[in-house]
Amino acid sequence: MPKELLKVKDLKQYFPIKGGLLGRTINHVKAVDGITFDVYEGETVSIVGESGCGKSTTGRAILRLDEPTAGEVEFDGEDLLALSKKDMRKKRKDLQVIFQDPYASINPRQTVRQILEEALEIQNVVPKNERAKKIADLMEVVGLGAHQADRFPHEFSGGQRQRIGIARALSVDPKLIIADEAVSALDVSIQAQVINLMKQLQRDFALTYLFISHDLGVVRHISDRVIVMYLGKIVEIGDKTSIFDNPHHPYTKALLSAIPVPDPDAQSERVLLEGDVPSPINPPQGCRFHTRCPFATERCRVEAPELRNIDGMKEGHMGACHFMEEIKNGTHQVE
Amino acid sequence: MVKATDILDQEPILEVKDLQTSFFTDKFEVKAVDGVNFAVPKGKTLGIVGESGSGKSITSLSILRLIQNPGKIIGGEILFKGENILKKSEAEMRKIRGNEISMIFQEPMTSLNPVYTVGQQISESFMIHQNMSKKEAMKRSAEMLELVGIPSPKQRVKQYPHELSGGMRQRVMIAIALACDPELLIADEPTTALDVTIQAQILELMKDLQDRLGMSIIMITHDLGVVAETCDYVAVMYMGKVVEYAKVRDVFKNPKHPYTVGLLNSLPRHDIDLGDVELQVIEGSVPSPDNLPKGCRFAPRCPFATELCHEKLPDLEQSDNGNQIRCWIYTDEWDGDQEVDVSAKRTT
Amino acid sequence: MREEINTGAAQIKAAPNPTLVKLSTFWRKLTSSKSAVVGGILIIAIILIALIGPYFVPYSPSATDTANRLNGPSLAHWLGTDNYGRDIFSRIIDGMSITLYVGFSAVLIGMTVGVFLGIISGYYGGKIDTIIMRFMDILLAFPGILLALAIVAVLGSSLNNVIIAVAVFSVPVFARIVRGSTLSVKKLEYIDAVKALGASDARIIFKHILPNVASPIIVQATLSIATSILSASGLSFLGLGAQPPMPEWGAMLADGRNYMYDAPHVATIPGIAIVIVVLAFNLFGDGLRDALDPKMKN
Amino acid sequence: MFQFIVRRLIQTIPVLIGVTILTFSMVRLIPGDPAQIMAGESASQEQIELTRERLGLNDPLPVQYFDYVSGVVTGDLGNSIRNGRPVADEIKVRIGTTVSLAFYSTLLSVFLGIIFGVFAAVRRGKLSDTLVMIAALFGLSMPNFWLGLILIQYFAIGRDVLFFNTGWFLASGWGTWQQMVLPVITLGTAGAAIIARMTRSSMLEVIDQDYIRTARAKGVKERIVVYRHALKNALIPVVTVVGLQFGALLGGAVITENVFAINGLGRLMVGAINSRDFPIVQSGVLVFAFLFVFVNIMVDVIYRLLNKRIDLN
Amino acid sequence: ACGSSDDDATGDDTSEGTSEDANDAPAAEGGELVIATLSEAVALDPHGSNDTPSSNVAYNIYEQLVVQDENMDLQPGLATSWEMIEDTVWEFYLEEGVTFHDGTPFNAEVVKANIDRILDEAVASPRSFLFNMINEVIVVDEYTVQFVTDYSFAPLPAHLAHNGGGMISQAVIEADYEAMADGGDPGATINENPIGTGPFKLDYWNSGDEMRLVKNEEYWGEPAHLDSIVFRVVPEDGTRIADIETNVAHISDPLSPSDVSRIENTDGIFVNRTPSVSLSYIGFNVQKEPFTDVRVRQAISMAINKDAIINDLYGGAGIPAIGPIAPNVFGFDDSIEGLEYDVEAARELLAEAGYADGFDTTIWTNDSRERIDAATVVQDNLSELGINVDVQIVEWGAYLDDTAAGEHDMFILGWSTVTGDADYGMYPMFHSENHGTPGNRTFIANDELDRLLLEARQNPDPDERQALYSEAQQILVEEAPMLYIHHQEFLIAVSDDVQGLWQHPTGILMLKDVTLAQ
Ligand SMILES: Nc1ncnc2c1ncn2[C@@H]1O[C@H](COP(=O)(O)OP(=O)(O)OP(=O)(O)O)[C@@H](O)[C@H]1O
Ligand SMILES: Nc1ncnc2c1ncn2[C@@H]1O[C@H](COP(=O)(O)OP(=O)(O)OP(=O)(O)O)[C@@H](O)[C@H]1O
Ligand SMILES: [Mg+2]
Ligand SMILES: [Mg+2]
Repeated sequence: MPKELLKVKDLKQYFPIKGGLLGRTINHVKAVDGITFDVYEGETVSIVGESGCGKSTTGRAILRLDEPTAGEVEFDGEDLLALSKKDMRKKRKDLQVIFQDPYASINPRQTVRQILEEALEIQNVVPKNERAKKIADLMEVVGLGAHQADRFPHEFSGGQRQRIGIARALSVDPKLIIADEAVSALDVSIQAQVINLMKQLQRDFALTYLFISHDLGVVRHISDRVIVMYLGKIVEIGDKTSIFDNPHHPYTKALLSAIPVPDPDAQSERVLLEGDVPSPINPPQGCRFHTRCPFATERCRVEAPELRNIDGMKEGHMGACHFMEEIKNGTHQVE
Repeated sequence: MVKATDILDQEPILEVKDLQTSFFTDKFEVKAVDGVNFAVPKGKTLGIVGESGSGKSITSLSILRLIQNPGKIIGGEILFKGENILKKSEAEMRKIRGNEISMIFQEPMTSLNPVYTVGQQISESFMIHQNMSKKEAMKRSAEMLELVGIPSPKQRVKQYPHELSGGMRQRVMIAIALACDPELLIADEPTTALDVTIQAQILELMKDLQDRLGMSIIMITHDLGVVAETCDYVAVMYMGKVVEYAKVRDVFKNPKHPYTVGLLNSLPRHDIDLGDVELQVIEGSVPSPDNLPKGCRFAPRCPFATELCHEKLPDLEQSDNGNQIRCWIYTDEWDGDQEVDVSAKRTT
Repeated sequence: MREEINTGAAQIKAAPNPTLVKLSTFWRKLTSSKSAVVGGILIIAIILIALIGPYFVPYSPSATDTANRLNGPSLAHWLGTDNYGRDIFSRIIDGMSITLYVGFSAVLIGMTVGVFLGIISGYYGGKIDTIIMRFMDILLAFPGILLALAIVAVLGSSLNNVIIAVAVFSVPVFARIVRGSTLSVKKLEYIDAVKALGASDARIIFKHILPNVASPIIVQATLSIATSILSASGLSFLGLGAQPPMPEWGAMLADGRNYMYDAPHVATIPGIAIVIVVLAFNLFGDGLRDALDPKMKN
Repeated sequence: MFQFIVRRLIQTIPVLIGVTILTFSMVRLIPGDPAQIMAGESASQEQIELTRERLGLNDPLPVQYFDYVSGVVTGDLGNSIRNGRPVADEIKVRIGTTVSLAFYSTLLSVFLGIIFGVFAAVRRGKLSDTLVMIAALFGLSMPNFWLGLILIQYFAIGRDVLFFNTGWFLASGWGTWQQMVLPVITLGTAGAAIIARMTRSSMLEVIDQDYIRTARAKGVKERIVVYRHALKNALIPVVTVVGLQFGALLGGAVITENVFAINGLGRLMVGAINSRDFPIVQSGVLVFAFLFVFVNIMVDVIYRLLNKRIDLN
Repeated sequence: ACGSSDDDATGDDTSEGTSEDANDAPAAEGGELVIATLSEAVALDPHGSNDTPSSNVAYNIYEQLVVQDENMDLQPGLATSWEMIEDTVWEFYLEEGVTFHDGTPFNAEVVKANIDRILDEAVASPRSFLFNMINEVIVVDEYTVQFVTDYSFAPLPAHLAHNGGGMISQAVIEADYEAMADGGDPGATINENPIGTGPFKLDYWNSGDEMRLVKNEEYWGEPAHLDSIVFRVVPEDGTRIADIETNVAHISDPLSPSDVSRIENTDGIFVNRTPSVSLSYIGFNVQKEPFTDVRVRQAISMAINKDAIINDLYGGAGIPAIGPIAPNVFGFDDSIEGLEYDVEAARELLAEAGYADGFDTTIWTNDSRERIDAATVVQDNLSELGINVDVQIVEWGAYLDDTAAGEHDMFILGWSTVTGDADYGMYPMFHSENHGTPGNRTFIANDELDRLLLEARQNPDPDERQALYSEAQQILVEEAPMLYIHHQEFLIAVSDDVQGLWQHPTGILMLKDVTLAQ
């Protein structure tokens, strides 16, 4: 069993909503509402789900870009949330992040060299006189070529910029990289390049990825394990094959069936979900999916299901639905 | 040269002939659309795919003549029901827009005016094109919302865009577009900003509406899955040019152009497991528009490119299965490996 | 790698000094902007005149000649004479440097303080933000004259203190603008990216936020130069501005007030001079803003 | 919305308290003794002492401040040192004048500013755009007294200026439209220039938005696209400037009131500052601050009404 | 009784402009006269204000026991005659049958009540300095009143002619005291309800804007011609001119010297010039180096070209001053020679004093246009002697404070001898007892001078007083504690429609006999 690099336990992130006469907090956006999972060293875990379900928030909370409301984040045996601001700054060397927007995620006023130099300087990874070489190496590693170091971000294409972001993340030799929609904004032809690069870097540098995406094609390609989130909660978690080939949660099934297949002959049976994702300010009671679930019963409206493993699921594959067995057997009755 | 209508089984409602649209910046001319040909059959859907910046949106805006400064349509013909739109006056154009040809845009958040209610925005079409009174138009707007599947439309017409979810906003956009029963609907990436489950709802809705109202659709997208699911014909664009124009099955089952093949190959799929193999990639990226290659636009990234490809631009030609391809490989002048199998890498 | 071909628009192969590269692109962009060139030439001319002009003026700027007062422009006095018979042309030239000094220093001080407060306010938010912004509200709602009198009462009446007084008025304006921009810039992903690298708040504020809120600051600053000169002259009637015979333009303008009917040129000429300076800085500011914006293609 | 207004009003309290403290200390910080100024150049020392005593100027400062604030709270603003009249009366007779002057000037600024701003934006990059923007710079750099006196010369006296008499308006006073036109132009010009610049840049931003394209795609006439679809959005950021501008107008009103002999608050204040009439200065500043804050609350309300994206609570 | 004889004299005297143009338009009774003034009256309590705008209005409402004619000679007012019956006792005989606007009679009791009020510390009248030598007011009979002074005080009638000695109805005075007892400010009641014996009554007063007086039909003397007078505050010079040019106002008061030519060139308006009893001066702080040296003070006095200042800057509105008091003030001696304008001599004096290369100093002025003008020219003139003058414009409040504290080097101020008697013009300004606030801001202390000034104010004999003042003036010229610039001339712009107007040398407009052409 490989070592657990990241352990997230009962993580909650509530954003206050101000209001009332005195501008006090009157409510919360329950963006992430108690999620628990582990990430093992060297693997890629993906988080998928619809917009607003709390994927990014999870990533940001782990990085302490926003201070989480509750829960534990243990990284490499150390409780991140207990670190002082200063210690956390040092610790950041080991956890890096790549963002979605190749335009917004790098400072347009810095050349690539300045961007990388700054990263090296902050964490003081290599002595000053070796920085130039390190930068050149990094540029080669991400496939940009050292000669392009003195150019500005706007002189690069989207895919190249994403490589700059990757180089910046790599520069401090991290152990874990959280990639928040790192390839979503790219064209398919470029996306493939970046995915390949990320996979290769994982092999070369023994990296661990927490890969956040809504593109299930990419997720299937890159991950070892997959977490499916819905409205701040994990609804299903398991290894890649289980999730894609043997989904148990009705939401996972609907999600998979909703994606158009680039094959005109493919005849998928589509589960069309009604309506939109409800607001995380006042999430539905009971199972959060019950408002859109074709199988929802009275129980679902009242009782929140726990993640559990049932017969026919691989080890480590869990779903949060009261009626996984019944649905699987085809014996489920909707009142 | 071939004619775009050649591959159609139906009457075309729109035919675009050698359309050229350029942007004149201070330094140089950006040929955003550079000699595009295609046709849209009546009651069917034409898909336009291509990477970002390939000219899809500019093509569609050119059809409505909505190109803004410093852009200009500098050549070609756009025949709508046999008449050349480019010859029409601005006033005549306004009668066509939103009435005979409508458009849905990619970003439902930003494509609706935040300061007017949904009802006001839909009824504007009725008021402009059908001279309806405000009240009547409002009533029709509610009916339109019902048509696109928005529950309790009477209340919704009074709401502002920010009070609706992304999916609903896109439905509103569709309602606006369909208000005056257009004969041609141009949908510019109508689902890109939406979640998959919502995208599925919208695509379903559009298919349904097309069946009921019998309009023609131009579906612009970069999502090959969407194309496979909704289109009858496909035009693949690269750098302002159509490189492959074919029936939808052919594009997926028997792609000819190396770029089309590359696109299909680089697509990670959720429905099949490719194992731990690397994705096939098209190396490099789209050249910047101010630095266009001399020959075939795709030559710098094409694994098969030869001297000829770098030197000379190929024409759109009829290929053996009746589709149209812009590639030297399928011509007599081809100077490379005669046995080259462009599509062989596809692993499906 | 193939990409070299594709992105080879700018053919920089070797890696020269990055600051030089930055400077040269900056320069290229700046000189390609029409307004920056016109504004820049004007500014250079203005500065040159301010520096060496006083050595070449036809008359001493403070020499009175009461027999020839309020004369209109003539060959002897190109821009006419003022109420003491002093040569307006000589005074305009001589007063250029002091006027620029007043306008600049006031804007510089107001800008520095305002930008600092605005960034702190926007970046940290919460209580700090509330306190700073409420304080700015108090300043905004407070009549400037009283403030100026009080400042001068505490610090004494000198041109420099007047500059401080004028600067204080402009602090809230800058603070508000900068706070607004900071709020939007701090949401950008690259700020999170450097935060994730372990960057300190100071680094984020000065290296990453400040340069990206520069454009609205530049625009406001170029506009403020005019208002600062005018406000400073407005205070001179309280005995707080430039003291005679200092040919500060604002004071000259205010002096001319009494002769608006008989000799409108006394007030109009310094007024036009101020407009020219303001125009020059605004043109240049517009160009500068574009040149500082890396997204604008060169 | 009601809640929002109430909340904003509550937030106003610390600002107003801050203003009272600041004013109170500043008035006493500045040199010059009201008793001395009142008594004039030739008054005896005892004389001045007596006056000081009578005015309560010899009390300890905290006592004076407390007296003042409790007066304000109970609605008693005290009496003017200079002429002994109740401060409340002195302010009451003038406040309407100043508010209407500022109001009409704001109206003019907004009207002209928007027209020219839109005009320039629609003609972006053309000569007319450049000219309008240069004119705006002129408007900004023109001192109020200068503009005021020029307007009086040309449109109040009006003699010998053109071939016919252009003395259409009056140079002094406030009340009839002939009296109001020139001061309003004088006070409103700078604001118009600022608003024109703001409107232009805001319009340029809005005109590139997707929803403008949507409107065009519907077949909407260009004029309606500009004035109905674009302008309403472009005005949102402009509105906040109007609020700040109103504050600047109140400040600028001093000079305009002086030039046009308008009996307003600004002139009262300057006179009071000059004669160290503490009660008037203190209450005047408070009224100014209150007006400013009030207008900015209104602006926020309008902003929110215009900007449907902001949740009202 | 006193008015009519003066009138004819002034009518001729006022200005040629009037008589010339007056012929075209017939003068008539009635009408409303509109006066655009720079500043507003502070108060209508004649005991409670000390500013010309207030006096200008009050003069029409209240009357004094004595009046001064345009030559500053004393004439009967509410008193028909007066005499000094003892060294320290003056007796005044009052006009009979005079009633106030409120119908109450004017008599000796009223006079006593008024003077007592001015001297009452609780009222803190800024005019009390006029009468603080009065120890007691004795009502002899209904129309005879005696003033007992602490010392023999010759100029008392002149002081009583000051409009601070305006008589208020006793009923109002009592009402005011009652209000004071209830916590009101002194004078508040009188301001609201100004009741005098004068030819006009207050109609309304819109604070900060305008004030209207209407004719007192029951006036005891010859009633006024005008129906009403409006005083409107128009602070900006240019706007006052616009008002008179557009016939919105009849009189613009004051007129800036720089606008004289414009008015002169406009049809239908003329400039009215009146010599004043005031002095504008540049004072030296004689207790501060280098002004402790009389030669320095003289040198500076001689280096300034007063004629140029007056003629070029002030448009000729005034006459060069030799000493501190104006020619029309009692005590003036025209035989005294001033220091002549002589730059060479000044240079030599300065060298003698050890300042051959000049020195650095400052000159303070407040924001008055004319004073800044003078400072600027002085600055330029003195630069020829190598004296480097820094002009500092100081805000009025601070200016009074700081000059009283002696923090200045040189400063510019003015003084108006409103009583027309040299005592008023010289005692506060030069007696060493009055350093600082009371008026002596040059801080001169000269025993001989002190003695002369004291003696002159107490000596009842006019001739002896004249001699004493001549001597004092001689000392003041030689000592040169200040550079006497000029005795200014009041300038006002007047519409041709206005007839019979004249301005008092103290600046007060004489409106009772004004008529308006129809
Ligand atoms: N700073 C914040 N303040 C208030 N609410 C927030 C904040 N950040 C996120 N949220 C809310 O939290 C919820 C989860 O947001 P999050 O960004 O994690 O979603 P996501 O799964 O990453 O979605 P997407 O696919 O759109 O990126 C959303 O409803 C969002 O509106
Ligand atoms: N205003 C403009 N000025 C200059 N060039 C422009 C302008 N608008 C578009 N272009 C250029 O036109 C080309 C085609 O743009 P278009 O928007 O049609 O691409 P697209 O295929 O729709 O891409 P996407 O998938 O990103 O929407 C691009 O290269 C773009 O740079
Ligand atoms: Mg996200
Ligand atoms: Mg597009």
